[in-house]
Amino acid sequence: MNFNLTEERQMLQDTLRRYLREQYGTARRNDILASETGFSPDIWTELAELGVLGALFTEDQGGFGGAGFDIAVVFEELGRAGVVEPVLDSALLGGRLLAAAGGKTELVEQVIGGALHLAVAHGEPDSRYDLDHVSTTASDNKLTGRKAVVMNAEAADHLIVSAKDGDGIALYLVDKGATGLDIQGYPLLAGGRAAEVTLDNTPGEPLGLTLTDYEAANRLALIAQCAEALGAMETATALTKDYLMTRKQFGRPIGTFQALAHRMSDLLIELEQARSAVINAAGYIDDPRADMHLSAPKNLIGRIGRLVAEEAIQMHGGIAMTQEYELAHIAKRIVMADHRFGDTDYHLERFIALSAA
Amino acid sequence: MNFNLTEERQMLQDTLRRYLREQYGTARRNDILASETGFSPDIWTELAELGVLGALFTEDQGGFGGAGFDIAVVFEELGRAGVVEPVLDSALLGGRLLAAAGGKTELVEQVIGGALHLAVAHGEPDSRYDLDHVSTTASDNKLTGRKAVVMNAEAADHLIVSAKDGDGIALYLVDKGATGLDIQGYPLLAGGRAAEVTLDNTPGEPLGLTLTDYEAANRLALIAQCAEALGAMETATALTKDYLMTRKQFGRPIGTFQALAHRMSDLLIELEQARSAVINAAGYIDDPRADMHLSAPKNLIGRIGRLVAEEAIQMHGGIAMTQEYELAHIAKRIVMADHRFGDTDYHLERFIALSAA
Amino acid sequence: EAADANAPRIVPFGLSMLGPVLQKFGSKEQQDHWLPRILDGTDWWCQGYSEPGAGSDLASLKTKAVRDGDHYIVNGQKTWTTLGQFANMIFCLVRTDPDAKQQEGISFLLIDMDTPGVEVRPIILLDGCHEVNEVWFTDVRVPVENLVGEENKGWTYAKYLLTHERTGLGGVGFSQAGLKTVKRIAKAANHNGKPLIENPHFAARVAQVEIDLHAMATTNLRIISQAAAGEAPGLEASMLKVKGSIIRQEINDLARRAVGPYAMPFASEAVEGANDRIPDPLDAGPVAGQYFNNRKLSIFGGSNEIQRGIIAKVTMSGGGQ
Amino acid sequence: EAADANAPRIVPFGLSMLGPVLQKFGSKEQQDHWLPRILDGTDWWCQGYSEPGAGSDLASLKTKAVRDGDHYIVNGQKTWTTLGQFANMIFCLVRTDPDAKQQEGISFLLIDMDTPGVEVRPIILLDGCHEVNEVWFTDVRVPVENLVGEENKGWTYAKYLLTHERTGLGGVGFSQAGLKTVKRIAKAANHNGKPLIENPHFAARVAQVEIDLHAMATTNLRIISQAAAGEAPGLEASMLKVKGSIIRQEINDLARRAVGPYAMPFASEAVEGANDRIPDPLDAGPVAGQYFNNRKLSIFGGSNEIQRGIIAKVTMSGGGQ
Repeated sequence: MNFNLTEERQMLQDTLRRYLREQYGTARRNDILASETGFSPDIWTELAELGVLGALFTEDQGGFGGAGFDIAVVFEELGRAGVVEPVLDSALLGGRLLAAAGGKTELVEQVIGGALHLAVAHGEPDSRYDLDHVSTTASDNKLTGRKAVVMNAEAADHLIVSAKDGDGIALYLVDKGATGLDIQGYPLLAGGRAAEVTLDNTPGEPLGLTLTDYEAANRLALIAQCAEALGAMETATALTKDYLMTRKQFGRPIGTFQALAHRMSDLLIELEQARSAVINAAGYIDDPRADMHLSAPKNLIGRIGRLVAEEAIQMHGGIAMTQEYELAHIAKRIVMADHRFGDTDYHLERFIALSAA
Repeated sequence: MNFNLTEERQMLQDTLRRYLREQYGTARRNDILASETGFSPDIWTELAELGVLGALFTEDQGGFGGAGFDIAVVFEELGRAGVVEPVLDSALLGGRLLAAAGGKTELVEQVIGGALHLAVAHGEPDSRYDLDHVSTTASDNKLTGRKAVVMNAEAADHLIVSAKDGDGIALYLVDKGATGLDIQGYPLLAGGRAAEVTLDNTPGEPLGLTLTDYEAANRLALIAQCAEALGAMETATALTKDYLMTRKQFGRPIGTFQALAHRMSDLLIELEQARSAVINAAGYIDDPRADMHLSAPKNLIGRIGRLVAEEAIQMHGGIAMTQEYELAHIAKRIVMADHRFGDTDYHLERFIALSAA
Repeated sequence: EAADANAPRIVPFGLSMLGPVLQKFGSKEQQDHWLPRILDGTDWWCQGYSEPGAGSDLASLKTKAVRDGDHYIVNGQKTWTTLGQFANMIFCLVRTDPDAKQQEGISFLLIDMDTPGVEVRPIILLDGCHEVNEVWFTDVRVPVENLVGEENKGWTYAKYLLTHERTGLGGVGFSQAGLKTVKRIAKAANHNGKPLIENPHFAARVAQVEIDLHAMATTNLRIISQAAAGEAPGLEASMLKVKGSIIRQEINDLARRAVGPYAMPFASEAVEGANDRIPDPLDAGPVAGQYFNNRKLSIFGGSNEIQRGIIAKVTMSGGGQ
Repeated sequence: EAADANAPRIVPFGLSMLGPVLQKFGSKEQQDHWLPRILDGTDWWCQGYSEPGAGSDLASLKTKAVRDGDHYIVNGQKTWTTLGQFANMIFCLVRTDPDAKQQEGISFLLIDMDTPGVEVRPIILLDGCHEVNEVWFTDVRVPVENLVGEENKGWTYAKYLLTHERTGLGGVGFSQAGLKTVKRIAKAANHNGKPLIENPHFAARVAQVEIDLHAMATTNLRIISQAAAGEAPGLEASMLKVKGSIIRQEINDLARRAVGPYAMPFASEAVEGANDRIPDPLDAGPVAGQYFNNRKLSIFGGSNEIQRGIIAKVTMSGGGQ
């Protein structure tokens, strides 16, 4: 496993970090949070222009990256800045599924170029984190059912919808304007928007993809989600460190009080654990036991994420309780990351099952 | 539930505490630990004379206590002093089983008087903490099988042995000199002695007791074990508090370093939790859901016990690693308490099952 | 889960906080005037303790009151004033002797919020709720008869009030209600085709906090019976505050986990009626919002670090720093 | 579980601790003389750092060495000297300038334990093992050529050595071996009629520490590759020491739990051969003894509190006290 980034990835990281530092400050981000759409089309276009979206795809797919470490680098930076634009769902999850389908070269190009938005509608009201729990049905390529908490559904030009086709699960491409498609949108606690999507005899184009293909894309999403949480944890610990060094109480910087100093040290120790976990996630993606090696980091980052978010808020005190303070948003990103693609317990169980196998 | 001890119990507590403070110091106790028998017959006699053993029995049984709170008071003090004499196994568990059998008034009197020792042989090499897992067999009152980690077996005048009698489990009284009885003794890490007991067609006297009766006695043992651990935790925290206030590092008492001060506070908070847990254990003993209300304290004290033992050692540093220091023995009593009558996880599971019921 | 949503009716400021102080330190006139109004709800009280930059260090407060004839002129700013937007009265700690060192020279004042110069500005908490406020005082004239006890002795009354607040903050009732909700959700939620409550890992989390709560409820009763016996809850109150906040926060965490993906939608008011706005088939309410909102339990009213310092100080000489 | 029993052959003092110091700070003569003897096992080295009452505060050490012609006369006492009863050589920190302030005036001496005036007294640890010792020095004459580097610069060498010790103390290998043992025991142990390893609560404990270990093993590789690239492991070494000890201790705790009642028997020597003396059908060895013995991992070699202080100091100015 290589611990030093390749020159290309180092450049990508530097560029993206500099861009977000300059263009994605707290004030700008809070405006975006308050906006109707829940994300900024300008930022989206600029991310595409910077090649951030292209880095998520292999050269065959029209990109210039697409490996586990490319994904990790991108999402660590997005997480560091608390970016709410739907890069994970629209570009990575949606885009890589389209790319896997084949024959969609043009659409994938538009995704990479930032011109096309996608949403992936797989989870359902009672499926929680189970990937194989699909009640939506398809017959003659007409879809009927309800999909839950579909990220970016309102902005999507196309939805990728999973449905039971006979006994198997298949994926379909549904146009935003399709008949019988209803999208009830709402904002999310940690930023961005999602929707409850209902399909009533809605026409969909079969993509020739099955649950196995979805699981493959889901692995990439797990790397991305872990890396994003890592980036957010880096910001949370950095904010806390700065606060402990500047904030005074009883006439001393509170970071000079040993209890807080030692708790800060524990956060830094766990942060290194999380960093290693993301390296493992990215490094094992092509391993035959990839699922086990992805459940481990997701579980670990779920545990560490809660610790970091709660300790960062606690050590800040009141100010971290206010919505407009940077940490408030970052902490929400960290904790809510545990509610995507399987939470701490879900992946603990999966790890136990897979490591026993 | 009453939180203030009755006058009698207060007297019992004061007497016992004073006696142990004067007669059961570290040096004396370490001599006892190093002795062949593993406990002091003199101390045993004196405990009987003080009425400590009688307090474990009801008036009908020839004692003057026997309620949950009597047991809690006695064992909290025994735990505080790290007493290794087999009061729990010989007097409480053994004695109360004999008393339950009926028609053994004389033997029970001898137990209360300190003249008679008992051992209870129920657990087996592969039963771990399961109460209903008995492979030892009885036919025509002849017992055959192996019993594991039998406390006080070598010193016992009689053993109370459980065996499968047809499909039920029954308890038998076995004389120390009985034929086919083999006792392989060994010392225990936290003091006292136990033995592997094998029975080969060994004659036993049926006590007319079943598993239900054993479970009833086991409830009393759970109260006692929780209270003993509480007493030991009180000593561990007191030793640590004194150490933090006297020991200097970098020119200051280490208790003035905030990290240790806050960790000490957390121990004191958990100690209050443990105290309440013991009150619950003693108070719910006659409740229809007693088993659930006993699993809760055993689980809680298992968790708190580990925390207190490890933190007390850690905050002391090197000195707590040496065998002759008081805390070393106390910490072992605390941790090893989790290996009796079901450990933290065993009782967590039982609590889940019983609270769902 | 109204019981855990800090619904206005259960805000303890008037009844359980100011009440005891007036009974112990207030003048006969003050008791006769204010206590009935607290009980019948004529007055809604809020609390003016914390100040910007003072954090949990109440003694460093800057809001000053200068005597001017039969009035005090109050200038300064309070913050984290819970539900101040609904209150008509505020009890404040103000500095009446600027030269006295930290904890001396502080007085305890009752201020009518309709007095000219009092301004309430909302603070939106991280879960999007308007629950706390800044309260600004600009040349606010307060009649001297609104001084509780002696001038410059306010710190004594404040400490007394804080111990009572802390006992309240054990929040056993909130935790029991919260735990009930968690179980209801976990019975309804699917996990691998079974109810989540049957999942051993989730069940273990629930059981452990339930066991902790069993014990703390007993600790709570012990402290109450002590208080009934006349002992002022001091150390135990701090312990209860710390453990109580940890348990409530753990329960909020369990509720959040139980809901799964439906914890993500944003409910703009955690206080009430949010369920309608959330497309959650489990009807769990804004559990994630409450999880974040209740981080305050270990921060406000004297942070858990302050409480641990108090416990250490009382049990070990000088163990606080 | 020899890998976790601190068996003599794996004691790192000579190879991984003294070796690097001699390579970096030793004279040509010292390197030529001592390094080969370390490698072929001619010398068994032990460590003379800690002193009674000094705890983790190495800088306050009192053992003094006074120059007398071509010798130092050493007087004082060392403690927690691991396996000193088997060693023939000890490397010591001694105070050569009593007037210098704390961390200055310390020198790094190599002392032959057969020299008259060196006395080793056993310390029995809480698990009953004779593993550490006190080493007393009374007018011990040490040739000046046994001084490593410059006089009064010993602290620099000591710190360098400690970082290397800490990296070693991550103990990934021990943990991996220990985890294997835990799984073996838990497969054999009965729990409610099933193998303990299938119990979800126990399996969860095992899985979590295994996941922690997966991550730490990678952290370990990262630090090694940094060290290979020439960066001296500083902060990361302290982090690895803390996390590594926590993980190893957790694994010891799991082994203890797995064995159930058979954890209670006392094995008089945790170091080897105890299994014969324990009537344990699971053949687990003295797991409870090891659990207690390995509490030392977070205490000796610079306690975890000291490490946290270092981490805080390096990352925040003055965050150590």
